[in-house]
Amino acid sequence: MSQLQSLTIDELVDEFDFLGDWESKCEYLIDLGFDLPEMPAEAKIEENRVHGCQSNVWLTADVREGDPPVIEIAADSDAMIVRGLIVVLLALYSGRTPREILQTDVGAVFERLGLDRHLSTARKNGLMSMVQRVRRLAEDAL
Amino acid sequence: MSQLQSLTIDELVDEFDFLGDWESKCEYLIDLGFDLPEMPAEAKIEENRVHGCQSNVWLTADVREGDPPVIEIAADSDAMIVRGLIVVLLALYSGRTPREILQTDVGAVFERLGLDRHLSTARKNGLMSMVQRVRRLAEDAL
Amino acid sequence: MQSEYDVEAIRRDFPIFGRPLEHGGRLVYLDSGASAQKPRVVIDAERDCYESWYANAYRGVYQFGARVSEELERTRKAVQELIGAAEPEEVVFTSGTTMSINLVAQAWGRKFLHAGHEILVTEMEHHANLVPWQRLAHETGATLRFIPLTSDWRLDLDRLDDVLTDRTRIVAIAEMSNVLGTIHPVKELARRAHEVGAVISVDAAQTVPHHVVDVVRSEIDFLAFSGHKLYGPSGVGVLYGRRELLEGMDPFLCGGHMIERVYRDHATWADIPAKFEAGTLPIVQAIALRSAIEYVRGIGFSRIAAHERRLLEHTHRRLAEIPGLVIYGPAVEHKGSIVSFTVEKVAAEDLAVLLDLKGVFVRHGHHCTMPLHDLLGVPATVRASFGLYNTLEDVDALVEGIHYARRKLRLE
Amino acid sequence: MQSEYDVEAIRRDFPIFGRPLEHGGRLVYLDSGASAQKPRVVIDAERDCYESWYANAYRGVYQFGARVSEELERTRKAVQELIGAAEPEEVVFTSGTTMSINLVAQAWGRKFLHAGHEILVTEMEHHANLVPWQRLAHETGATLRFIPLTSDWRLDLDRLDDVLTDRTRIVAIAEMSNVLGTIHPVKELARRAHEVGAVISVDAAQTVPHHVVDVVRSEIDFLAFSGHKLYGPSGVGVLYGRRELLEGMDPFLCGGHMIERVYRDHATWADIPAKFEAGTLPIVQAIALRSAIEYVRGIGFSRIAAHERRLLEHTHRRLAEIPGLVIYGPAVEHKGSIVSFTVEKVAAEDLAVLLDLKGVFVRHGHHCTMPLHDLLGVPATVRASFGLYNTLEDVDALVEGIHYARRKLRLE
Ligand SMILES: Cc1ncc(COP(=O)(O)O)c(C=O)c1O
Ligand SMILES: Cc1ncc(COP(=O)(O)O)c(C=O)c1O
Repeated sequence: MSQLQSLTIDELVDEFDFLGDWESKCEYLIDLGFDLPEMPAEAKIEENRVHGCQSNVWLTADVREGDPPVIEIAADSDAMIVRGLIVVLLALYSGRTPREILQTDVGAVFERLGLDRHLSTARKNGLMSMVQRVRRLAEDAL
Repeated sequence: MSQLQSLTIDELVDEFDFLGDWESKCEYLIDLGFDLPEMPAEAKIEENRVHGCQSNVWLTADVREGDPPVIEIAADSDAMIVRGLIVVLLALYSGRTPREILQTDVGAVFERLGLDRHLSTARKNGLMSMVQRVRRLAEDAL
Repeated sequence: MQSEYDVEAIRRDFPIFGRPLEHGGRLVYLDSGASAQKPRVVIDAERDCYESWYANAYRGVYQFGARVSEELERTRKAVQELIGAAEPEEVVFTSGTTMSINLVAQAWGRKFLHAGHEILVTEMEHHANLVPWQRLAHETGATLRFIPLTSDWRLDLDRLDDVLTDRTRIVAIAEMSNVLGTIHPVKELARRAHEVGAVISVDAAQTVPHHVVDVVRSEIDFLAFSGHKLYGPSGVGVLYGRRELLEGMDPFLCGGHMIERVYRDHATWADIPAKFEAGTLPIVQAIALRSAIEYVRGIGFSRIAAHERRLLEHTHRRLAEIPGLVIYGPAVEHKGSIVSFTVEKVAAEDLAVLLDLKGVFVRHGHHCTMPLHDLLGVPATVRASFGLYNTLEDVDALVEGIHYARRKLRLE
Repeated sequence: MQSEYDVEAIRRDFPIFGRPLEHGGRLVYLDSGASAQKPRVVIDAERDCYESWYANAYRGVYQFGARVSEELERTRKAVQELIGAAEPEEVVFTSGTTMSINLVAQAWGRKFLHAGHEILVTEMEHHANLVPWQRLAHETGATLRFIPLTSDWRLDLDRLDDVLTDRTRIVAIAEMSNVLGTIHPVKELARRAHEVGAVISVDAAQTVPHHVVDVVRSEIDFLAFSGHKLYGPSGVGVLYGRRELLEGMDPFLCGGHMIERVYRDHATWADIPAKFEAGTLPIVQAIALRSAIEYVRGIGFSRIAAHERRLLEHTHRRLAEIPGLVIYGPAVEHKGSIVSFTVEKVAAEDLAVLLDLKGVFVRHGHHCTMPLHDLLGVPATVRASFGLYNTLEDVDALVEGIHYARRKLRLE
């Protein structure tokens, strides 16, 4: 997890650039997915379910007090490729302040990663459901 | 009318063969239509209306007693081309015995006349409504 | 800066105008009000999909499936822009105007209408915008009322208050009559409807091919049109509905895709627009509809309208030559490019058949407006309706054709 | 005397198999159960109509209008022959299976069902053949009941009498499950249904592309299918109904063409099939559907069925190699050419995505059968479904792809 946490979006962009085609990117997402720690079973409850995804996805977010407070995110899925996408989202959002989260243009990031063209509308909707949930939590924490 | 009554189907077939294309046939049908006597206004009542035609069509049939009895048909329409088709029907049906009427294959005649290819489905349905009515009257008169 | 309207160049975009008729001669197609011809880009868009990346929509993650879903969503956006909707989710794909209107009548009407409520229509509606409301009235106990007309076949807005009251729940009207060509002031009707708390449902089947439509600016609540009259494929149509209204409605068709969760004995519904898009859509047709929209917008509605206005004026002028010819509908400045008429002593059917012999394709009959024809006092009219590809020569051919018919019918 | 089944020659009839995939490689299309690819004759039929004689149907006397109407009627006859109907008038064109079933549920069901009546379905129905009946039950007070299943996913006919009683008004069932592939004995079900005075409505979406259907011989009352699964265009479907039933029903959509006479406040209905064909049909799609029917019948159902049986057997055999792979459904002899499965420790979505990378197009998810997946106890399955153009190599590519996915998911 600590290794993952240290992955920045810039590093991910570099890596994806290097990989080139969708097949390699997809395989890399799966590798990333393997590195994501599993959520404890007791967190995989209906309340934490993100709807609108094709697979099961759970997501929790906690506010770590501080000045300013930052948001810690955990998420999981039964699909490995979704876990890989969760790693990307964590790199974007986790440990950030609510304001930083609300200022992040996730669409632009996925474009830089070259993922937007390869994610189906349904997948994008699923991703956006996760993003919406994170943003709502950030708004509440403002 | 007497001139019309004497038109036989064979004569019509010859004439249509001679005319050749649809335009000439169509113009000839209209000419035939002009020769059809008008029905008296009092016969143009709802009861005599033939449904399923694109224009107004009225049709009456009377049984002329005799041995065997024959059926006399009168019909009219506000469309001249339909009047022309009525002339063809009269040549087929009027003054015939019920049995003759029921034995007539009107589809084959329209094929011989080369009209079947040029009559739209709607028009054919209209014609068939007239034919149905004549056949029903013939059945009743059997 | 607008370039010349080069109608001959436009005609070359439509393969059908490049084919000779069976017996020779030039195709004079004057039935675009019933259905429009298709430009090459539309035909090619369908073929390209079938030949290169066809799959069902919203179902597969694989490349073709994803592509089809994305193309559908691009069309949804294109429709949104075409009609000025606020969001793409307010655009529902249907099989045509008829289905769109039935959807509103059943999914909105059966939920919100009761005895004592009133539905306001006109006597010049196409059956598609009349019979569904008749049935809804019978089903709910609501009453159908009619906006009074002026003697020149426009709405008599001075008497609108007689029929538009706080009992009115919906005003359902075609923006342009498919027989008289009358164009109604839907923006004003929308305002007046909203003042009494009613919604307005606009049948734009005849409008969308000719004019800019803007549902937000005109405050239209529901709007229906068909792809096939907009130079697009047959088999696809659109229902626009304001988000709030669509969200409040029941579904119409039930089946796949329109659900959120299905249990053994009940189901919950998906968000709009999926809630109204049960089953496999007319996928390829919806995708090719975008090509039609882009084609029409590429030419530009103001240029199309100006061209069609010229055609209309020329038609009115030239038809005036013909003895016994009566045009039904208001003056040119109040109508779109449709001209319905009768010729004294000439049955509509004879005229249509004889015009066909000369390659002039018009429609005759009641044009799915029997109550209007009862008002007009004629069983049938002949209708010439224009599209962006028609020419002044087409009009002249119509006039020549009518003279020919009159000669054959021994009137000249 | 049957010639060899030359699948490579057949593939050449489908332009899409002649195109390389974006990243190279061969298209392995295993989603024909969702929608089938189109042979050239179908694509050309649509184009020919648009380019040479397009017009609206049932409206114009002019050459194109007459031609279009005639072509539509020829398709109606082709459908009649395809399904063994007694008369062409019993064939109604719709926008697809979903609409056909909704039509029966609403236009027949709302008229004839009441509280106390029962609707009999199965738990393996596609949402299109479940949700409309759920809604009808809610609307009428009728009860939805389910035919018991055996442990190998067939109907438990020994227990049919428990649920098929004199309260049953309609048995609504898909002849072939779109997930399990199970083929049900509809002829026997029809007989049993008729014995208790019920009608039977068959969802033949998955049957018609693969087997001979004969509504008269099987005594089927209603039958629905979609053109797009039968190698025809998207946007068109069929409802067959026995004349007597169709005549007794209310209309479904209201609008043009489905009327006999329209007055200001009510209307009378046209004869069947027009009564159910309101508005402009998916004209060109219906016409091209005939080309699809002729194409499939030209190859011959017995040869298609034999070929698909070989594919199915090969698939079952080869999938058995894969550790942790579970196929849902009965043994090969009781099913059609659909194989749904899960692989232990492999999410359906991952498998579908990874197969896509190898050009193998399958579907994953609940396939519009959520109650069935609740029974199966899995949220999603992966489905491979075959068409007449699939090859044994397609099956091998699927197996290779699954191995690849398992490797990437560190299971091999
Ligand atoms: C068994 C079954 N019924 C109904 C349908 C719905 O067909 P359509 O989406 O063409 O309306 C399908 C196809 O998805 C199916 O497989
Ligand atoms: C004003 C109007 N409304 C509705 C319709 C019905 O459209 P469609 O047949 O495409 O459903 C038409 C076309 O005939 C029309 O002109």
